[in-house]
Amino acid sequence: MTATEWRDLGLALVVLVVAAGLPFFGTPYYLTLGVTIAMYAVLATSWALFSGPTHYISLATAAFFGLGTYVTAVGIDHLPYWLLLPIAGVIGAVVAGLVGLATLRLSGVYFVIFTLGLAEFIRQVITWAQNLMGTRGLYVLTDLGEREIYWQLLGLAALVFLGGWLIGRSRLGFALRIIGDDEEVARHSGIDTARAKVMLFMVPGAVASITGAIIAPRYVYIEPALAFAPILSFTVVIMALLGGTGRLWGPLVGVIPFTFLTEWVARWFPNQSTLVMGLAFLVIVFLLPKGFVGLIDGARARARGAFA
Amino acid sequence: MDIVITGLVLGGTYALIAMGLNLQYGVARIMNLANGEILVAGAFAAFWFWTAAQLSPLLTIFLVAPVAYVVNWLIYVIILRPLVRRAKSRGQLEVDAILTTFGLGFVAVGLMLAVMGGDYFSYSYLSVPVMLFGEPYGLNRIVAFLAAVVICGALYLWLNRSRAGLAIRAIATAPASARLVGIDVPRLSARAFALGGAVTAVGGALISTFLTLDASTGVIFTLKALVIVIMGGVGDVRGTIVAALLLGLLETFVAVLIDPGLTLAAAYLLFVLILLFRPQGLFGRRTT
Amino acid sequence: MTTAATVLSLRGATRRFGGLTAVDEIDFDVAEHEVMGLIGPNGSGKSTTLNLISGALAPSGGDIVLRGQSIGGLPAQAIARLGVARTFQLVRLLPSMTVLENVKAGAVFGHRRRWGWDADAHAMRMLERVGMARAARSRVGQLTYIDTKRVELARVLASDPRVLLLDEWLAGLNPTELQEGIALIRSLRDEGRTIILVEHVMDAIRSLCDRCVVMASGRKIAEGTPDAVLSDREVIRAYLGDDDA
Amino acid sequence: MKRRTLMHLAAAAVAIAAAAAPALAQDALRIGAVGPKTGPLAGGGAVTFWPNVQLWAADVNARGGINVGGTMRPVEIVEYDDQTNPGETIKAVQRLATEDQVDFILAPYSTGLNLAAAPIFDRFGYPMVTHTATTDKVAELSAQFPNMFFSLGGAQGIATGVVEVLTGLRDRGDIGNRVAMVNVADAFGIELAGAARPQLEAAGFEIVYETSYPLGTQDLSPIMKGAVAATPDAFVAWSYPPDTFALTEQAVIENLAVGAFFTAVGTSFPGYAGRFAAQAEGVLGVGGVHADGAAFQEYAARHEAVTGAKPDFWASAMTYSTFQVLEQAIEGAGTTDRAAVAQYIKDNAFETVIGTLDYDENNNNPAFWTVGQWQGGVFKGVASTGREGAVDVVVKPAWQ
Repeated sequence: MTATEWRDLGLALVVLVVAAGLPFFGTPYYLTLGVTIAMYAVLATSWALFSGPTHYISLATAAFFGLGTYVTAVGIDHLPYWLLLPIAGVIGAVVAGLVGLATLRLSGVYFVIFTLGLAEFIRQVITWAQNLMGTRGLYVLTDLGEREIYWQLLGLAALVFLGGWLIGRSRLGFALRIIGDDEEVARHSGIDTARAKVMLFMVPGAVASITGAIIAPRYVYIEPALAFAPILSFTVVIMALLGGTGRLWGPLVGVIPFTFLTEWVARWFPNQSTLVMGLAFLVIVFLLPKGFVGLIDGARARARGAFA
Repeated sequence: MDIVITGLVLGGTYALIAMGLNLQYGVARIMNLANGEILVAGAFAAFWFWTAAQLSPLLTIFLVAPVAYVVNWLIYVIILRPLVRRAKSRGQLEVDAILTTFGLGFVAVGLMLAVMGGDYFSYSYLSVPVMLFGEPYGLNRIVAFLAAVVICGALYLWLNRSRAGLAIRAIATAPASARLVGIDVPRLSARAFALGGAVTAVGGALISTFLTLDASTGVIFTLKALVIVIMGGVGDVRGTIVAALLLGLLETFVAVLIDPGLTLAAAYLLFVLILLFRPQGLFGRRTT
Repeated sequence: MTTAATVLSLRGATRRFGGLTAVDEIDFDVAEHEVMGLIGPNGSGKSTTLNLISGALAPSGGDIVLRGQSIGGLPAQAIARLGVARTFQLVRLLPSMTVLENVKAGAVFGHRRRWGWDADAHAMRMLERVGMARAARSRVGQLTYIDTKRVELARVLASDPRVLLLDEWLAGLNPTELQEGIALIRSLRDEGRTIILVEHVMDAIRSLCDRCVVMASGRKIAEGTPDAVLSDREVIRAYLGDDDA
Repeated sequence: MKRRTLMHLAAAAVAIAAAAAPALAQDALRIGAVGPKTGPLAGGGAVTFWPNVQLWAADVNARGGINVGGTMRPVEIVEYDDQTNPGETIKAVQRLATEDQVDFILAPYSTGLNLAAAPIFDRFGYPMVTHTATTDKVAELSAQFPNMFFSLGGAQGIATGVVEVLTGLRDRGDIGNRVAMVNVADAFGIELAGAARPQLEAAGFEIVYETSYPLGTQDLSPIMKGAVAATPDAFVAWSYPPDTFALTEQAVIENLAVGAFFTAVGTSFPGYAGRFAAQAEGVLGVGGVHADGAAFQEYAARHEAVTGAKPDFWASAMTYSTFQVLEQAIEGAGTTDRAAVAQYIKDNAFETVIGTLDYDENNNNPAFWTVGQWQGGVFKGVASTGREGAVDVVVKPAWQ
């Protein structure tokens, strides 16, 4: 490892420790925002791990998230909670793997809408199965408060970042950058592009599923309409793109300001929140075409130019 | 017979929902996530004219169409064209279009909430039975189906017989080459986008006679329209019509013969299967 | 040269696109250390033949054998790993990466799978080999046309291929560059590499190739030394048409 | 004449509200309200929840405010849109509790959103008088969240009400034994269909057609055709507003000949009668009110005057009533201490627009309307678990 890498790792550890301390020095309100940020950071970062290099826009986040909430909701009465998270992860990864295998031939917008249709399909099947079994509403009554949920999400975020960092240094990560640049070259260089993409697609699948499993106790009551709400997929995409998907930390710098922006709008424009949110959106797209990462890189480049 | 008619009528509804988006995405290359909101706005106009002035939705559409055309044209020229100019690649434009139209959808929902509140707009129009082959069907659905036939037929003829239609198809097939043969791509793209918006709004006005909507329901229709357009193949009117009818027939078939609880699951399964075997959609061309 | 072992052989290799037969039952062998030219007029099926060998396209019929192993219809990545590497007619570099990273792509995933320090060093050697070591840290967007070709060649060489496919590698170069390019390929030939060359530049073919296969309308119409095939009547007719024959 | 009175009332309300406004800044009681203004439940929220928030604030302030231990304190509503998203509900309630530091928070809208918010209400000790949460887990939930109150009834109670009404009609000889039952495949529909099935069978009914359909189904005619083909005597649908409208329209078109036609949520909306006019006569729906009672009529008049819309005949009045419970509990306890107010709610009964509300040991309101029926343009309660004012159910006349 190089000196820069040690420095980055140290910096990441400091950030993690400070973030972990939030429940002790922040108000419950900031903790709630912290949960929101941690949740979207996990989802958007893992999303970008796949979509950043491959440029595939996946709208399947809600599908995996919903699956995860159902793992907890169904399993909480039968299995210890800590066991549910890995189960959710495995289910998410397996489903993502199957989806990945099926979607290899799709490109561009076809893949986008496919993932959207898939999310709806999974939701419909689960609803139907629930109806057949005559299950009553699923309640997740636990002692897990915002604090515990926050720490779990933070732990998951740390894992995602570590995983992302390791992938970035691995053959797989290198292969994906090549695929993202030119799939034809990738194949002729000896890269099994299909396998690489499927393997990587399993990461956001597993992570989103675990996130759902962690969040389920927060929602208390699990029903398909709330667990599989497609808006989640869109929010994750938008946060990640606003941040920038070229860097591991890109989505994070999208998630944090976006969360505060939503909060600000929700608070001061309760009756026009959608309207203002939409306008804010347009402004961001027009003024920040490369996301916050582009803004930061631009500023850095300018600073360097000024000193050089 | 019963299943076929019900299915076709439902398919006609779906064609109304999806046709406009096909024009917008196929020609103007904008994956318009605000499509559903345009539809809801059309529905709201029909509802408003009906409750305020007892004006038949069949007449309202002649008001809705030009207004929607102008509004969508303005949206394209003011908001979307800069993005088209800015985009370095197809992928970049796709991402920008998703973000922008998603924001536009929010703005539209916000505006509609401000204007009409969040209440359902529900009214009764032509909800009387008509007998076809001894079975009753809602007249409003039949009327909407006939309108869908007229609109889709007119679009198809226009695209395949007229000079402007030829140019538009050229853009849909090969935008770069279209420019080389002297087609004014930016201008026609704007027109196609506007026309797509007008078709969608008219569709909304028609389906409001039998569906109950509110300001926030747009996203449901956006999802359905996206699925149909992709299933049929981007940029091909026939594809959208076939996909819409297929979906209508399938849903009705499943509802009657298997289990109504599985209709939407079956619809998405069909979508997924079609894409697995024809990744470019039913009538789509392989992109290179 | 003819006594050397056969590395690659095509037997009845055929590719149809709908009703059109782009490659029609082609047979030829390439021996170890041999440089073979694949020539013919535009649309004669040379590039398609190359695509069949590299796995970009699957053959509709016939077989392609690499050192006794059938590779016809295998996916491109499998063929690449078995030691067939190619350049593209229109240069394809990886735009988001540096020159060195571009070359590393060949070293990491090719026939010999290197990683880490080994891959970097190997990629650097290949850049030196094509005379591009000075530009290792540059972005590919800053390169001149011939330099992009050199980098692509370095990437292909980095995978230590058993068979090298060059698809009109000399096309589009100005006269000075052309001389440099021919010299570069000749140096590869002198290293004893096995190369299939699809080329239009006749000077290059005469000076580089041990043997040529001439294609027209998807068929092989001649095979032999460059001088022999280029004076063949049928070859001239294929290039120039009947009237001038 | 009547219209003029209403306008006077409205004008008076506005005048008083305006007069009270300057006082708000100093000593207002800050009340939080979170509900969907957008998202899938925005339509329901716009009919049932938000108008009552507005009306209640206007009513209280017209009276000069809430009497807290001798001082009249007007209310000031802090409202947030939760976009029908539990994550947003949680954030909004948290914001109200810690940032706005409101004195009390009105319960959110719908079962799922209430339960998502329950842990935060619980942590800050806010009494949570729910109006639109239906659950059969009252005991478990009130054990976990001791300040949570349930008003609207559970699936079992509602299902029992429907079966009783059908049994009554059958015993009178108005209908036969054959029932067709459909449900929307969502938690609400699944739960109610599950509760109704065994009860119908126990009561000796034969379920001749049963199916579910997904939320958002755009053509329900196959379902209605299936029901017609089964020639039922009664039709029961556990439906949401858009499908309630669509099912009724299809029943008219297919001319479903039944003596009892029941659709669930949305039947009690004024828009239902507005849309179906005379066709609505005799239609049964979930809920109901004591429509002829003075309390409801007065409430309905004020609702229309203040919000410009009619209340629905079920959850609207219930929603308003839970606000009244909170109001009366604050006055009764004479303090804004949340624990004291919550305890007061547990210990006392309240007079509201739907009559007396008295929560039992599980914080549950045992007496709620279960079934109503459109009779002469008014949706009247016909069955309840102990409410007064039920009218006799009539057999459904043929569609016109």
